[in-house]
Amino acid sequence: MSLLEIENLSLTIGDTPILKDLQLSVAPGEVMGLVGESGSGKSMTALTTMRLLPHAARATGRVSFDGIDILAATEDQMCALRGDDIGMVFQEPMTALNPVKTIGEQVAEGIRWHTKASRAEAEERARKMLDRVGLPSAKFPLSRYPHELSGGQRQRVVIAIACALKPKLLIADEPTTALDVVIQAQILDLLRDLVAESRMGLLLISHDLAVVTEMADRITILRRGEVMETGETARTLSEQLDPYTRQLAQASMHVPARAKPHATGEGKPLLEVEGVTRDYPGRRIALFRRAPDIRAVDDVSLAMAPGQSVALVGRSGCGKSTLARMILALDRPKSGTIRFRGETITDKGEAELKPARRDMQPVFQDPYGSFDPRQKVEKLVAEPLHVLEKQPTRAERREMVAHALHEVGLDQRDMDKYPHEFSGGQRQRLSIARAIITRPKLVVADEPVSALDVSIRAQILDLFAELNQKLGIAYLFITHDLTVARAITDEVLVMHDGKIVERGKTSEVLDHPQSEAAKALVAAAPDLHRAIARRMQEQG
Amino acid sequence: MTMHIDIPEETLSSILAKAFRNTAFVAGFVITVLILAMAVISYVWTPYDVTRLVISDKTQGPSLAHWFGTDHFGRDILSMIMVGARNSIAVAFVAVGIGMGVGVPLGAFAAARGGLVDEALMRINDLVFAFPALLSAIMITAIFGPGAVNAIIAIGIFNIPVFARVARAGALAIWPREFILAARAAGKSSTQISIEHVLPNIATLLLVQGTIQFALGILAEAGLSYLGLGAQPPMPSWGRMLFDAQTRMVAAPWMAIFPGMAIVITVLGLNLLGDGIADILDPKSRRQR
Amino acid sequence: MRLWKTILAAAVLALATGSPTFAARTDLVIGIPLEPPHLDPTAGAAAAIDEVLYANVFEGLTRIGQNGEVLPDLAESWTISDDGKTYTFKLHSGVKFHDGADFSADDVKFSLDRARADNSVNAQKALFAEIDKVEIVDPATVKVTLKNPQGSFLYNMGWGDAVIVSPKSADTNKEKPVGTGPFKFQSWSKGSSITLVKSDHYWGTPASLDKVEFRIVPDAAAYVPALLSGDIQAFPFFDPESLAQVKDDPRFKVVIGSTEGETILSINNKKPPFDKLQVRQAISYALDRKAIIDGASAGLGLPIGSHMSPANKDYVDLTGRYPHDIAKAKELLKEAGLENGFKATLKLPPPGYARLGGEIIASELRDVGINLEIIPVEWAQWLDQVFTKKDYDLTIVSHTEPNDIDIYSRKDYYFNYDNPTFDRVIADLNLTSDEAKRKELLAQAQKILADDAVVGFLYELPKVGVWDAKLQGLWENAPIQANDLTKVKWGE
Amino acid sequence: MTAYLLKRFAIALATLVLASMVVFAVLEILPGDPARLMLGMNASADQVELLRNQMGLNAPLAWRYLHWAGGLLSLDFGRSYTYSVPVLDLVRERLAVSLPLALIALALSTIIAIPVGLFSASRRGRAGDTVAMGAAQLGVAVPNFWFALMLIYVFAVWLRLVPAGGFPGWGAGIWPAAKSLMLPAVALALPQAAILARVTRSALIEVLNEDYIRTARAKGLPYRAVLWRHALRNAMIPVLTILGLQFAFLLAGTIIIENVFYLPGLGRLVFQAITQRDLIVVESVVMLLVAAVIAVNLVVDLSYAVVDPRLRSRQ
Repeated sequence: MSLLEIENLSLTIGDTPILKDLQLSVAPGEVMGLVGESGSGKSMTALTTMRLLPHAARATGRVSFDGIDILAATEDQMCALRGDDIGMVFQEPMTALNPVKTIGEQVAEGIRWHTKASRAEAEERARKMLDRVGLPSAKFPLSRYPHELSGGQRQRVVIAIACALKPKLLIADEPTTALDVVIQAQILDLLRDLVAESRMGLLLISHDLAVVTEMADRITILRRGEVMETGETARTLSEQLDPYTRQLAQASMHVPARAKPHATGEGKPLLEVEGVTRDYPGRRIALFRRAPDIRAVDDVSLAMAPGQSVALVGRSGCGKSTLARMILALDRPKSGTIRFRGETITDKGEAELKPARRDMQPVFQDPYGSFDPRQKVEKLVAEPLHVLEKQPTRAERREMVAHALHEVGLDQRDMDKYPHEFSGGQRQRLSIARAIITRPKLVVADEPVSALDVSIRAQILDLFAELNQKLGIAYLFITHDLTVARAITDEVLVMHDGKIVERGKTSEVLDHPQSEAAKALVAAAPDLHRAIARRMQEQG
Repeated sequence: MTMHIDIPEETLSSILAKAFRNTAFVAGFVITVLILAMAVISYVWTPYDVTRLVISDKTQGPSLAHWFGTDHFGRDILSMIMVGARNSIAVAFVAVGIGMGVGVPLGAFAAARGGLVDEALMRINDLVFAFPALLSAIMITAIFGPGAVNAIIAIGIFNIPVFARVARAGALAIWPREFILAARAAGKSSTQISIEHVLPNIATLLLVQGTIQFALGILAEAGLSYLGLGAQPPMPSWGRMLFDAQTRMVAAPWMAIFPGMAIVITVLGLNLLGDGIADILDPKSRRQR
Repeated sequence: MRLWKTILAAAVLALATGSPTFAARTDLVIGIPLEPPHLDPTAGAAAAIDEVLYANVFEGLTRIGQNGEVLPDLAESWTISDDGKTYTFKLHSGVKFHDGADFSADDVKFSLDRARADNSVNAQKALFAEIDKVEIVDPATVKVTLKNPQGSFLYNMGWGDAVIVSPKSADTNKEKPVGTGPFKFQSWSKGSSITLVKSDHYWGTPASLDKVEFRIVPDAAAYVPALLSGDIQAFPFFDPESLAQVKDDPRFKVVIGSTEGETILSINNKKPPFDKLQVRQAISYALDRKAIIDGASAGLGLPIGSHMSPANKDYVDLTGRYPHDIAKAKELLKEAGLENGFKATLKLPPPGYARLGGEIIASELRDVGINLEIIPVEWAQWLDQVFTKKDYDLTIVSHTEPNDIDIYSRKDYYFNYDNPTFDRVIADLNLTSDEAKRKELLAQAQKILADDAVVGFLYELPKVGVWDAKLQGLWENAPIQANDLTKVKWGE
Repeated sequence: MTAYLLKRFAIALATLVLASMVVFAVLEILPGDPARLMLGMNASADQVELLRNQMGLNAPLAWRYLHWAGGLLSLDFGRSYTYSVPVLDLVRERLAVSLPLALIALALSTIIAIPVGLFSASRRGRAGDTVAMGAAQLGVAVPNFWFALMLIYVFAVWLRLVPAGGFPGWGAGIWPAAKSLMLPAVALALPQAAILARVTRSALIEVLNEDYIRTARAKGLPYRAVLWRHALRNAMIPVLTILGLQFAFLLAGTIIIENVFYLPGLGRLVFQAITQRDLIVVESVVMLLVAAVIAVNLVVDLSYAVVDPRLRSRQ
């Protein structure tokens, strides 16, 4: 009899349907992967199991855990289960811990609550648990506060809380999505060890097919609240019986068709960056003493030719975004110069920067945050025209916007709509339309697709490739996702702790990295091909 | 104090639909419109002329002739409440205008500029907040003489730091957003960005704070005119009516009850309106109290 | 549930017993509107000083009784020389100051010389102007010689500003008043109350009250609740407008008396258009005294036609001179070339008669085309702007000093009124002490003021006294600003 | 931590000095001459001049400011023109009324508001919440002097439970003095409690939506334990801010209530001093109140650090 059995579970919140006849089961010691795009209802499945649903939620069907009917259980029964027999780990480590309580208190609290242990005893067990999750007492005493820890370290504390009482079932809802690639690998290893050590059942929820393939024995594909397919991980993903599974798998491995890179023959380099450094003041630790400055970008030099497509990869916090902002003249370096199309831009005032700005535009990560919700698309996409010498008339402006919308595959009539009337993918297209309206020579894209679902991501990458061909726009892609770099760029620069540690042809660097940092990055980055191959050997 | 602003994603029509289902908004809207109508009508018509003193029918109880009864000079209390409404609303409205007109640009500018300018503005804000509002209003009206205009200035001054603080907090939550970076990349200056992008996004917050300060303005004006420092006779004011009613509470309770109710209902209406707007337009924003 | 009931009952009982008990009482709490700036009657004009201390703590050679009559006080008896210039006072013996110092003729000489000295800060210095010299005949006899005979000298010696102080305590009287009266000063908590207690060795008939507290209650609104809740047992100067709340309550006695207060609409006689007689007369015609009395003083107080209180024996009724006649007023304005009226300001000091009267008068004058802008002012601003700088058009004030018709003859007085014939009448008045002659001169003075319509004469400020029904001995009238408690006691 | 402390202290001091200059300047242009007021109607011009010199009113401006400011530091506020008594004694007497009144009102307001805020936050949207918030909405709308009037006529005049006003002084015993402060404290506490309840509720609702609340529930804690152990402390900061503002208001903003109950408090002292143009009293008391407000803000700032460790280490 498996540990967790969910049969034809249907869930509605208010009057919107979330789940329809969901089937799912997790056996002791088994890792069940639950995969689906945003809005597929995967998190709601977990919350139903934990009975942590909002007031307006109505669930029907059967959810039984270890023989107990969850849907019919009383709140007190659920309180006894939660934290003791069922542990849960959440997506956002930065806000998952109570900022005003020490990590020791928050781990010990669950123990004392369930086992009525004394304070000293609970703290002793909390100490052991923190060591177990890789937070040694030397550096991480019980008295530390959450804000003194990094994202990865906080996720370890959350895991310690969830597993403190050796639960039978552990539910992990997107545990590593918000983390850096290298840290993600470490957290996944920790989860795998904990599950194996006490034969826990693990329900791993993620939108990243590669991560689930590496971890899960069996897999369930979810789309709009309905189960598309379920079965052995390797077999399901290699046979791809269900069309949605096939579409999902192929989108994850999609590489846009790119003709020969658009050679312009113009000898002059488009962008030259020489010896650029940027410091941030350290935190003040005493009245007049301040922690030493943090060097975000350390003596970086690089060059880009017109029409070239370059990727800037590295772990989060390695300084790639800071460098991008300085190139876009939105931030000033402490030292070093940046020349764009022969003009140095690091010493110019805002007015003198206008010509340079005309030829370089940004594309941002968060489709919801990169547009002012109070204005219509026409005004938003036309915003960069502000930089032109001769301001176009209203009619000319509308014509240029229409043209840009058409180039990114959107309809002219969308000009009079508000941003919130578009999906995430469409908004990213609007973002690109805004970037290309002034026919710039360089587009700096900071994590352009990392917030998108797999299937939409592929379309956007195609769009970038197409525009590079047609308009000869050079790209500087900032990303932590090697598959994106591999898919869309010719050159790659690997950054680590503010320095560029390796550069070269994308395929060469990513297939056999030389520098330590590049090696760690490539090893840690989840790759669906590799994961399926390895899973095939194990499951024969 | 950082402000969590999750910008709403609705079209105008959906907002209006939601508005008329929100009880607080509807109640507040109806009350405020009624009071405004009463004040406007009073310019054209009131049951009796508030300037005529008819000592003969002094302190009469509510009757068919005088719905709310008469005061110690025989004037009709309903008419005086109508004209008094004009005075209270005018004082509170202009005071909020001053507060917003001066406070919001200051706050937005401080948030945009940051650094020393921000620090300086905050210190001035602390200074003005340090002065007890009512006491300073009394000093101002004592120096420049009582009267509606001085009451407006006295109340207005203390609205400025409130709006400066709200505008600054709101703007600080908007500046790090990515669409601001995009605007900077389009070469727009910080003032252009403040006007085009920042202000529209904190408009709801300011509107809500505006209704609250409007309500507090009504109370402050009543307080000042209770002490005899607000609008001077023959212009009636609610606070003054309460003061006159005090010595005649036992013999003529209606003289205190009706003006008191007028103040309560107006302030209640404005606060409900503020709550309603906040719930509809900016559900998650934490309103400054 | 039962437990709750007992707790609640106990709480209510505890609160109730806390309220004042009604055994035969010897203590009294009196409410007064204004707090005295200090406690030395010889160094300040504020009426509040006399209201607390006159006759209670300090005594003069003579004392003014309830109906304005001059009574012997520290001076047992006196003889006046034939030419009316020399007064010989026989003093009581065995009188002591509250600090134990003996009272003798030296104290009388000291007090009179101190009041009339050049650097004296006495507010009524004019009272002592006629004194030539003060001689000590023997410890119990003092001879005072005047420059010219002065009919009102004995009356003047009865003013609060003329009380006898001891040289030892004169300088500290502002804080710790030391007098010879039946009560002595106990404590003063600023802004709240002043407490007097019975003096143990008083030369006259001792007071029947042991302890008296003067509670300062500036806001008329608080009078009624204080009375009703028994906090305060007496308000000698109650607010007429609040009378309706207490007059039918058996627990209280309402006593309407008269005062020397002439409530007037003062006019700045030099400032156009008020310099024209017709304009001033038009104003007097426009005033409806009855409506003002009903509206501002709850119908209490007698209308007056000139600057004399009806309670005064020399009063001449001139109220008929300007009956309420709007047509006549408009006609007069037309004569003065102002048929479509004019604008002016009306500055109002804090008291109720001014603030309420002001609104009524503004409405009445508006009927004849005179539009008044009401400007409320505090006493400090009134004294500065109106009284000293004469920067005003119209104002309302009640002159409560007794026998003060001579103020219209004073040089830079705030009326800006200058009438030689009137001045001559006043000068003669000061020189004669023959009663009949004085009465005839006073009538003449009153007629001139009425004919010149120097100010708008409104009504005599009534003394509205409200106190506990069981309380006896409080004054009915207020011929001077005082609360004489020497005869006050709790009857049954 | 010390950096945070010293920075706040330096700012407080700067604000205080700036405030003292503003107060002195404002009062210099106040019309009306105190000397004339003291001597009354009939005193002659030279007598008034004599008194002005005695009181030092004719000294040069800068000298008087420095003299006054210097005095403030050594608690010698100078002598009141009207009462001719050291201002310090006057203020101490009045503080014996205003301070306890403010504290009782604040305590009353807090005792009522926090539980109500907690109750309606935990029952968000349900009947209890709408009723509580409806009452709070009404509480905010009632002018406190009107409410005071009603209280007097019910409790003092009709039921005769408590005195209708006046202050017998602490000398007359704790109970009678406290009783006389009861009604004024309730009249002051009502609007403040209404505001505080609304703030507590919205702060709590904000916190209850945070992720760490979900973590705590996932730990197995029942709803009540989550509310008390995790939610309340995090909601403290906005509540503390409002408490700080309220105490500052209660100290100085009670003029009207002091008038209605004729309490000899600080507010009325200043109000009468303004009407009697007693500059020294007005200047000193306003400075005292400003200093009190700044001190209260400093205490509130420090309490933030106690409640929220993130502030302790932050620059």
